[in-house]
Amino acid sequence: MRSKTTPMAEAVAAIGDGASVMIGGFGVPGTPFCLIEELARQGAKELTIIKNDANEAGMGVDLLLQNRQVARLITSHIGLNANAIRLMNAGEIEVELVSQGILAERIRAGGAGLVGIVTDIGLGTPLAKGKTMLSLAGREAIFEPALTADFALLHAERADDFGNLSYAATARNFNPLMAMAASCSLAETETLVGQGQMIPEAVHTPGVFVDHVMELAELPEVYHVVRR
Amino acid sequence: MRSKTTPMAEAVAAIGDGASVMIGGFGVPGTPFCLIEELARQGAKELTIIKNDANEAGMGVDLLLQNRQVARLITSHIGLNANAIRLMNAGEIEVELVSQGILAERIRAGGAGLVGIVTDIGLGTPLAKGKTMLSLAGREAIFEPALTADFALLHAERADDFGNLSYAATARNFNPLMAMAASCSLAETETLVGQGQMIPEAVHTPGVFVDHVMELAELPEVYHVVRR
Amino acid sequence: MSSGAKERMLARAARDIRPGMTVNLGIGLPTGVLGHLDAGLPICLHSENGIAGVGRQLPYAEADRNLIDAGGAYVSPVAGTSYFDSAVSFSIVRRGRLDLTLLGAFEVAMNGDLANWMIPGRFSPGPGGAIELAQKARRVGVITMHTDKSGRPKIVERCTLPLTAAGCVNRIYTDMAVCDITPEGLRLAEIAEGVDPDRLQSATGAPLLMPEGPIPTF
Amino acid sequence: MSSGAKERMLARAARDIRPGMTVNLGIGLPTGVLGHLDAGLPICLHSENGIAGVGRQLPYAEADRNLIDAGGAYVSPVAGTSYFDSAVSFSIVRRGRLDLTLLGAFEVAMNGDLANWMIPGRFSPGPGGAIELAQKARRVGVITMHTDKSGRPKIVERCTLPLTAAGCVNRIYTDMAVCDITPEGLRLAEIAEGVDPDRLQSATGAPLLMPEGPIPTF
Repeated sequence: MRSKTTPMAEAVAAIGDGASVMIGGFGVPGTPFCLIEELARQGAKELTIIKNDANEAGMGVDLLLQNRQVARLITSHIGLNANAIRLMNAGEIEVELVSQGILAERIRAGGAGLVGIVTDIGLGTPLAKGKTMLSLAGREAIFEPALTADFALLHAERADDFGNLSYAATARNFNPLMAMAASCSLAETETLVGQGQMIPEAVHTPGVFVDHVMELAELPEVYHVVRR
Repeated sequence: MRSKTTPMAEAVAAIGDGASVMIGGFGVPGTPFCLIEELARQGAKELTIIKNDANEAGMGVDLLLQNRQVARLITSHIGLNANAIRLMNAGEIEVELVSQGILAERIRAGGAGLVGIVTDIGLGTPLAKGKTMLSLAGREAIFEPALTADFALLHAERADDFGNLSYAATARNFNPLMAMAASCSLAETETLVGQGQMIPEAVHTPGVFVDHVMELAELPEVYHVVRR
Repeated sequence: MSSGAKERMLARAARDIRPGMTVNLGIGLPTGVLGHLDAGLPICLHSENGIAGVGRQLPYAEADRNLIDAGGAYVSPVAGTSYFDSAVSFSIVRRGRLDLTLLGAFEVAMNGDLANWMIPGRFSPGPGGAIELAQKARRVGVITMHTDKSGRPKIVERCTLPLTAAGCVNRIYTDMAVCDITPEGLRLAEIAEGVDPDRLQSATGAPLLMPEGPIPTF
Repeated sequence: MSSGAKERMLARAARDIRPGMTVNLGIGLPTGVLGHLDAGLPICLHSENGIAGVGRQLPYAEADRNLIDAGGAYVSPVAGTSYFDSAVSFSIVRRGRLDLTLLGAFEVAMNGDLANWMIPGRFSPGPGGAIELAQKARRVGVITMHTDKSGRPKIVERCTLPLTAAGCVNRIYTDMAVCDITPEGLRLAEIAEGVDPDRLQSATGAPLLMPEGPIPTF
């Protein structure tokens, strides 16, 4: 099958001003720090970022926030990044807060080619405000639209050059969902192997969903266990 | 963690008349033939069966059909089982035909604790008839309700006694979705191992979703490749 | 239909499968395209029961009992194959990650409507994955004999059978011709060698737009 | 609140975690329950970032960089641990496969309403998984100091803050008491040793129904 290895700078160059970008990770594990740094270096502006959390100040998606590259952030929790909270409160970025599992489901629904999902999560809370309410068999429910994006940035532990990916431990989190939901998925990987070198049953993201794969020459310190 | 090994006869005895039962498998791979045979032996009646296909005449779910244990079948394709077609045409069983991927999504939505999904699949076809239509942002879409069941019958290649499951090749199909969607999931497994003997990243169905697990002493011929 | 004409039709459809594509071949005639693909062609064959990277069919003696395609044939993996559940499998379809699907047809209309899963009162085994493949693949090709066993056209002005999906078909491969569904109508792209354009039109239930210049043959 | 009273509260909550349960411990006070669980107790700890089978917390020197819990602490696996994506993780929550979740609270009302994620104008970092845990676990326990730092009751007649979920709480564990939400109202189940029932009532923002007979202590 086709090889999809692409130099990181070339793959990221396709991300233009105004693009929507999903970024994997829950805390440090699964966050594609190198891809984010390259996106910060290249400087695309007015981005919509879809990410579980805003990392901590000084790392990951915070680089894009500090760079003023982000117009809109769709996320479930930004409590560990005071910079993100400040930008939200100052109105410098628009933030949409989504219940974590519903964020996962909306992204997955985008990846599954659905229009959306219907849920009772958030009924009677501020999160239901402004949403499309449905009455189904006499019961109230919330329509949550599917989320897709132009690009996804992913971090894999292992990949082959067709783009089959696997993730370590809790580094999986949103990565497989975002791989499906984006029109163009970019995966950095700690180890790149040839086709046939991954167990077909152990692939977490089928390469069909991945457009570009790139091996990291080394893992910068941000990926490691450090007392911050 | 808790051990969930249960003798098959005891686990199946909980399935009473009128129960809804999801059954894994797509063709032969992943079909829990032994669990089905035990359900046929014990004889619960008026069952609602949810299964991708009706197997072939003389095997799998056809045993339940021949036994007149099935009142209703929710499925995507029964073309390989003339007996099922005959019962449907004679009005002896009620059959709901669902597009295969939408069947998978409805079961998955049940397993994900959602009310349902919204899709454009089937617009303008006979499958849209009688369904709840939504108009969202001016576009027509179909509400498809989540499917749950009282029980799921699953076939795993490997399991530990907590109920973590993995499946071989195309035997995965509907099994992981049904494990999530049922209130009580029963898994037969070709190999049973102790906790700690499965790679945590390679588990396809977390044991949290599984209530009873049972090792098959031997695989009857129906599981094997035979020229029929 | 002679076996030669059928194989020529399948070979012609195979030529539209390009390197890098992800492709789903429907059950029946489309599966026959496999025999006309270069084994080294870097494509990814998807089967909706949960495989990306379907390899060649295997005889029973060599089969892996857990590895079939959606049509029930025993198949082999290739280097780079992955397996997944049915929800992920149809996510590939509905998210538009299939570059091409080739499907059979009972009827296909000049506007791209396809009917291939149900004949009311006679045949309704369920849709399987046909609706999702037809509705969501980026490109849908139909492979069919040009006429049915009674000689009636399978390409029609309007489908009479319940639709699989409306306006989904891009190209039709038959034993007599390759036709494209275009905004202007049904356009002849290529004609099988030895087939006369007038005979082709009379075997077709909808008006055929002719290409500019000479008609390419296949 | 003395450290002794806090540990007694956590130990009391730990005693309601029974063999075989699947449990999610919320970030903050509830995580402290871990220290009061017998290591051999056959339970399954779930963390919403994608683990069933969370083991003990690890110091940085021993940590696996890819293995944290939802609170960001480095943790270890146990025999039988599995990892999964965020959609599966919350499927466990919403499908009702959590037998129990223990959560913190800003306010908890006598009808079981819980407010624990937002203080308008002062604190709105996003809900994380709190809403889904509160709304869908089969049983929801709240662990909280009985009063806030200014001595105001945290158990109230009606929440003033935006809700996490309505009517979701079954039991409240505080440094002073264990209270149950019942159809009749807020019922005292147990009182901390040395706490006077009148003082407890005056520290509680809602009327307390007394148990029949003597009040059990913990």
